Amino acid sequence: MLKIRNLGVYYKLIHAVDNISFEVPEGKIVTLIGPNGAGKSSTLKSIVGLVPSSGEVNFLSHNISKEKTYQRIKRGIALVPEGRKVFVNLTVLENLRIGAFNKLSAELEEKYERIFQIFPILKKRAKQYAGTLSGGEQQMLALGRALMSEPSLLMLDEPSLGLAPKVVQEVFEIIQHLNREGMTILLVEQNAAMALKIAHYGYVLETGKIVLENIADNLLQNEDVRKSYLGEV
Amino acid sequence: AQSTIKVGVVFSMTGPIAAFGQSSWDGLQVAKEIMPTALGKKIDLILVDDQGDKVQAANAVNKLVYNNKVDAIIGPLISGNVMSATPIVEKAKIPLITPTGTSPLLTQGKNFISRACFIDPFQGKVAAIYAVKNLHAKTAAIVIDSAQDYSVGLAKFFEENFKKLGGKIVAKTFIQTGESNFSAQIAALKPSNPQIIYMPCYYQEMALFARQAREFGLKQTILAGDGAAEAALIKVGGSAVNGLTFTTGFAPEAIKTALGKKFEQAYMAKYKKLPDNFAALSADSYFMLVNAIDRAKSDNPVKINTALRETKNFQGITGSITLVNGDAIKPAVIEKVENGKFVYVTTINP
Amino acid sequence: MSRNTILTILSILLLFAFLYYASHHFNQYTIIILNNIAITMIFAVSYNLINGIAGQFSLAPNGFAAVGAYTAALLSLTPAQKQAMFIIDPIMPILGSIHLPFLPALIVAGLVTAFFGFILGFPVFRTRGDYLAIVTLGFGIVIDIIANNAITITNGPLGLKGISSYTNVWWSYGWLLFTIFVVMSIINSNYGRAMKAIRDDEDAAVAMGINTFKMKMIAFVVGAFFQGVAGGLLAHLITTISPTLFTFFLTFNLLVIIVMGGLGSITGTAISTIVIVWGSELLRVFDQPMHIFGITTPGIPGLRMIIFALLLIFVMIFAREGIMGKKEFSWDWLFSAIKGGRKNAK
Amino acid sequence: MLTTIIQQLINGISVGSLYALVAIGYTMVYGVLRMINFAHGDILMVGAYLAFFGISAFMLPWWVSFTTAIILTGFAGVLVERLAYRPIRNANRVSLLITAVGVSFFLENLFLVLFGGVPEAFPIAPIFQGVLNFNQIYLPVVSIYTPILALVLLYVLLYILHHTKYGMAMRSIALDIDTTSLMGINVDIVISLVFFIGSSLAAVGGILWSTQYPSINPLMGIMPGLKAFAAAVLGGIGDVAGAAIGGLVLGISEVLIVAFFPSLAGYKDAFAFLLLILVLLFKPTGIMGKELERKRF
Amino acid sequence: MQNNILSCEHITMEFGGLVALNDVSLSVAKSSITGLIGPNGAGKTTMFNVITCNLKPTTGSIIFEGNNIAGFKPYKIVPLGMARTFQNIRLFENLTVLENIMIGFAHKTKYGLFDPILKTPRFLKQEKEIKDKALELLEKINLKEKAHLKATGLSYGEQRKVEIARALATSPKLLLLDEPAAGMNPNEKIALMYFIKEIKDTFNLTVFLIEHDMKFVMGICQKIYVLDYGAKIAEGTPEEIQKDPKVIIAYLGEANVKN
Ligand SMILES: Nc1ncnc2c1ncn2[C@@H]1O[C@H](COP(=O)(O)OP(=O)(O)OP(=O)(O)O)[C@@H](O)[C@H]1O
Ligand SMILES: Nc1ncnc2c1ncn2[C@@H]1O[C@H](COP(=O)(O)OP(=O)(O)OP(=O)(O)O)[C@@H](O)[C@H]1O
Ligand SMILES: CC(C)C[C@H](N)C(=O)O
Ligand SMILES: [Mg+2]
Ligand SMILES: [Mg+2]
Repeated sequence: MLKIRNLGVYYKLIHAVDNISFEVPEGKIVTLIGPNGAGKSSTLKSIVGLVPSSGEVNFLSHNISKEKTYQRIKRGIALVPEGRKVFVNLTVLENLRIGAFNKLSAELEEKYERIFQIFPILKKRAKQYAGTLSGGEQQMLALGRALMSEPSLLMLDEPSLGLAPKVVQEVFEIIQHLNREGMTILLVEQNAAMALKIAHYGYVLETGKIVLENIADNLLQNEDVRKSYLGEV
Repeated sequence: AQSTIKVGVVFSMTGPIAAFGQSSWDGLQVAKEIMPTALGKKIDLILVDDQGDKVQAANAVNKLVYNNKVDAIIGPLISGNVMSATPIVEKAKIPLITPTGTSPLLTQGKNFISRACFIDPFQGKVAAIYAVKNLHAKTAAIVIDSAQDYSVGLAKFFEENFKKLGGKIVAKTFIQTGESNFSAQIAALKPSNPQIIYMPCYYQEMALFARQAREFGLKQTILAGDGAAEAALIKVGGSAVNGLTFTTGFAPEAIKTALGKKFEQAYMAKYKKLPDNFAALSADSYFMLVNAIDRAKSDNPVKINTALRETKNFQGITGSITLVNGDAIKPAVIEKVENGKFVYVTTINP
Repeated sequence: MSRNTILTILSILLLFAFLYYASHHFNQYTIIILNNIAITMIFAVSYNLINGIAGQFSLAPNGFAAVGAYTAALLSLTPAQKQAMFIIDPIMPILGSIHLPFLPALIVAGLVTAFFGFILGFPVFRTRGDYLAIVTLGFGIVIDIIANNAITITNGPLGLKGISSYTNVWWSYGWLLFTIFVVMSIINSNYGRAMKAIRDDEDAAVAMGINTFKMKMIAFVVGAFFQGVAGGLLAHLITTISPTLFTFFLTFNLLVIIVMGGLGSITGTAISTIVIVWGSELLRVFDQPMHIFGITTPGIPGLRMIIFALLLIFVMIFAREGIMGKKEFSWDWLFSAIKGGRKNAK
Repeated sequence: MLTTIIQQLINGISVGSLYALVAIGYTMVYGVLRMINFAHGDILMVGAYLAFFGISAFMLPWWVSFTTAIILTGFAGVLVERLAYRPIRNANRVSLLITAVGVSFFLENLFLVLFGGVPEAFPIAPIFQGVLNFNQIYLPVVSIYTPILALVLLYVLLYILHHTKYGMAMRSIALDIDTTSLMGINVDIVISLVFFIGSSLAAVGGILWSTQYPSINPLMGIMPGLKAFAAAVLGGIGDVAGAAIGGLVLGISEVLIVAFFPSLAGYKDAFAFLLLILVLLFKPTGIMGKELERKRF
Repeated sequence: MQNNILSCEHITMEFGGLVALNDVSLSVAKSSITGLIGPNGAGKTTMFNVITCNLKPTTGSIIFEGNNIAGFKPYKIVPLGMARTFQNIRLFENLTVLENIMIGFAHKTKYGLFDPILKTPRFLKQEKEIKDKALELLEKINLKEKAHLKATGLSYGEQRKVEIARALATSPKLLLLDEPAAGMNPNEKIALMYFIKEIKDTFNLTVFLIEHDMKFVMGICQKIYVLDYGAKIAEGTPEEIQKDPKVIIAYLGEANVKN
């Protein structure tokens, strides 16, 4: 579904992502793990065109590398950005509404209901400003907002960051659930153990390069990965 | 020693009194076409815009004196700007002639300042006499532009003379160059119900004030000074300025000299309209300067200045001009707006 | 004495030698520009202390300049001059009789302005960011209006004329060196570090035990002092002051200078002051008749400003960090650059 | 006495709603881009000139001329954003401010060079002509239209902002441009829309302003721009309703000061800013304003 | 209780209508490492802000070394011996690593504004002292080579260390850390744990920290407080907390509890 060829991201002098290539097959969960500053977020951002990049991004057999962000989103990609980034000055409902900006308003009600089924707490908070939600609630809202556009590819950037253990658990369960319903997922995580547990396939990114890739279960068993990312000494 | 004679020109080409500058520049160019040389040398006019602002006027004069090294300066047009230019030319010993700066203070104690126009004590007196004798006014309100030396001074001279003639000032209110909403001042004037309103200001504020005054039911005659003598007054003021009467230095109807006739023709040919106060006085300044240079037989600024200040019975456009301490003793003209046109009323001699 | 101190002293001597030469051989107009550069630089360097170093987006310099200019001018004018000038209303008696020589007048101007800065600091530093900008902008406007209306003090819109032209290159460059020295000393001390910390993250600075209000106030008041002095110098350079001289345009020019030089860099400020002051002088050719390919175009008032505006927009688009960024010139840097250059040459 | 008070109040409301109209456009741009668009006053001038040319040079009927002027001014605003502001959208605030002032100088001087500094007389449209006189209380006809128009436009704007999806997009852009584009929103179009609306409002303001003070010149935008800015801040910059309130407060207080303390007349503009500073002291975000970006610990 | 360096008594904090902290009392024993956990939005950071006087509590008192400091100006807290880090790293971006640390010493400088201008011995001596001490501190955290780099040029983990070192420079007795391990991978977290333990001993500190990573909290803290909806729902040793059903329901979730 998503094919990346020779992707590179530069920030002035910093070479954040260095000619990487990888794929996300339809219906799978693929995870990208790696230490701080490896270039994970930069990779996701360049896929939706938020940062300038070199190389080729292919989505559903279209080369989308030259398109503007909103055009790529319209093709069915959604990104839940690092740090949630909900619109704190809009209400919960408005945040959801804006997630489906390009969809017909006729279908909105149904869509809200679907999100509320997944995250019942959002229904209770519907009229509240998103800025007044707790961190966990904001994370759910960010997810819900992304789902409103009914993406075929959902990309998540560290969804567990700063969340209480219980919420982390829930979020991962939801990701798995969405995947079972047919959604393709690209997951970036620091929490490598959790990510690899739910993923089908994984890539390890270090200082902008892919150093390792394999079936997720194999990575979980891999000696180096265990040492570097799973905290087992 | 140079091949041309450089004359700096400081006019307000932009800003709140841009119309003064435009008319003056038109007049000056015609004058130069009539007399392009002095002492057989070409005269070069170097125009610098003072934007109607005192500080810019000082900057402009500085530049002309020190950068362009001019031999003489024509302008600025309004008293406040002349005042701020004065120290510079006095120090550099360069003659300056203002076409229309009328404040008496301009030349007091100065050696390098001259003018082509009358001075405000006279203008104020003429206005007061006209108000009492012709308009039969016993009470007057004064509207003063506190940003202008000219306005403050002229208001004072009018007030003195008007009181001497038995009149009473029933209200005084202040505006400032650049303002456009006068409803508050008008409302403040209204209760005193003056017979006339004396407004020694410039055309822009005068026109807007007149409009608003009429809207709020003030129907009195507005009496003004030479700041009104500009076509833009009628353009902006429309019917509200009908009846506005003012003192000024020149009216085409009053032209008597040969030079005046020649100028009028050339001006008509070039611009298809009659010259106004600013065109005429600027041209006169130019002619006086050329005349002085010829008499001085030198382009040395100090010598030009001495000759200029000794001008006697020069037959200019606006009549015979004699300078005393740099001041011109000249008649005043009274004009009036009628049906969107300036109409000549009378000439009053000093 | 270290190498660097010697070099610094040498370059100052060089500057003075240049000024000596200039004051004897350059025409008055060029000298005025030289003075303008120094005065503008005093304004800009001290302005950079609050905007670039302490990171507070103040728009107050025009107000400060006005306070300084009026104070200095009123002190140095003779009582007779003042009596003659105040034609709308007579001058306030105390002000009318007071008369000081130039230097004391400048210092008092600086102190009075610093006091204004101090008082203003209380409301200003209750706000942050854009609101701070707005309050200080408001201050400038209020000062302008007071200058227009407090006629017994300022002579209103008529302004003050005939101020003695005391300012010469010695005064202005003397004050400039003093300003740079003081500002640099502050920057290179604990005060400067604290100010920069506030600029980068005010809350974190508080958490480090920094009294942010005090630090901002110091930057503001020191800046105000020098801006007052610069105002005084300016008044005695152009000899006529009126409220129109101290509009937002003055602040804006300084803002352009410090942004173009690099917010927070004194070196950059110095460079861009020269570029801007000299450059806008050069642009004046556009206001005059031009002779291009034998065709003479009439002088077009306004053309210069159009070009200035366009250049400005281009600079903002293409040189965002300014000439120097946040870096400063130093001898060490110069030497290593030369060495580096040599190495590359081989 | 009562007549005077009523008369002055009417004057105040009439000036105040003019300020309000201009302030609304001002605040809108700020609300979305967090940018003080110093060129807003000059856009107003452009609007007035366009309307003037429509009537005087092209002899169009007033309503054709006004509508064309309003639309064209809207596009002029879009063009300014496109050419000058967009390239530095991500730059620091100070650069944005400088660019805006640069645009302001550009417009002023461009018109100066093109049309000269001499003021033009603005033709007054027939519906705005005349003065009503109730018992010595004078009510110029424009002064009836201005507040009504201001109210209607305010309502329309609030509706757009809070009840349409484009309005929602405008509010979210204000917070975070990148994340807004992640919603599949063409941010550039939405920002253009903001500038279109804001500039058209300025044109409306410019036309009404010139009708009340029928002399137009290239520098005419400075004063209304400054006043509207003060009004916008007074009301809480970024808040549309606040801007309208700020405009009214400013207009009325200004007129009343001159009327009842004639000796303080010269200080009326200072009063606006003193009021503003005072309000900011006690409510650092203006009358209606909310705290903008608050950094959380 | 003499060996409590900090005790908060009946703290209530309201924002408008929202009660972020509701009558919370807790205390931190001298030389201990104490943890504060709880769901997102429970009020943990708010509690820290109250302790460091960034917020003035609606009611309640904060006793630091026997003095009630509630309502103090926040910058006055540092000289008393309290320092903090932030939930998101907040270094001074345009300063070098060294300068960042030097800022920590700022509140201790004793010279006036005229000293740097006149270059008095007092000024020169103190500046040298500050610089030396800052370098010494950098040496301790193995970052001396990077002293002259911009702070933003460091890796995330290094930035965390610099932030902590900056806080240490103020010579605190009590160090407050808000989610120090957030955004780190498991290895970095372990390294950080050792680092905190180490500085606690070398500088004779008391540490009070907020953290969501249970391995981290359980591995390092002697005592833990749990907040939920602004109220304290539990306190005790890591073992007690892990077993507390209220904590499991509100915070840990069944799946995270090892049996
Ligand atoms: N806007 C930016 N400007 C300059 N450098 C940047 C920018 N964003 C990221 N970088 C740098 O690019 C590199 C990769 O950053 P990125 O955010 O992609 O890493 P990451 O793998 O997501 O790390 P983390 O786990 O900390 O989120 C880092 O060195 C970072 O400092
Ligand atoms: N300044 C403030 N104004 C209004 N509400 C606030 C403010 N600060 C915090 N809150 C609210 O108080 C509650 C507690 O917030 P706090 O940041 O203390 O949570 P936390 O326990 O640190 O959560 P997390 O683990 O997500 O960081 C939240 O609902 C938050 O929205
Ligand atoms: C142009 C004129 C109205 C100038 C006026 N006489 C003055 O001295 O200011
Ligand atoms: Mg990341
Ligand atoms: Mg927190």
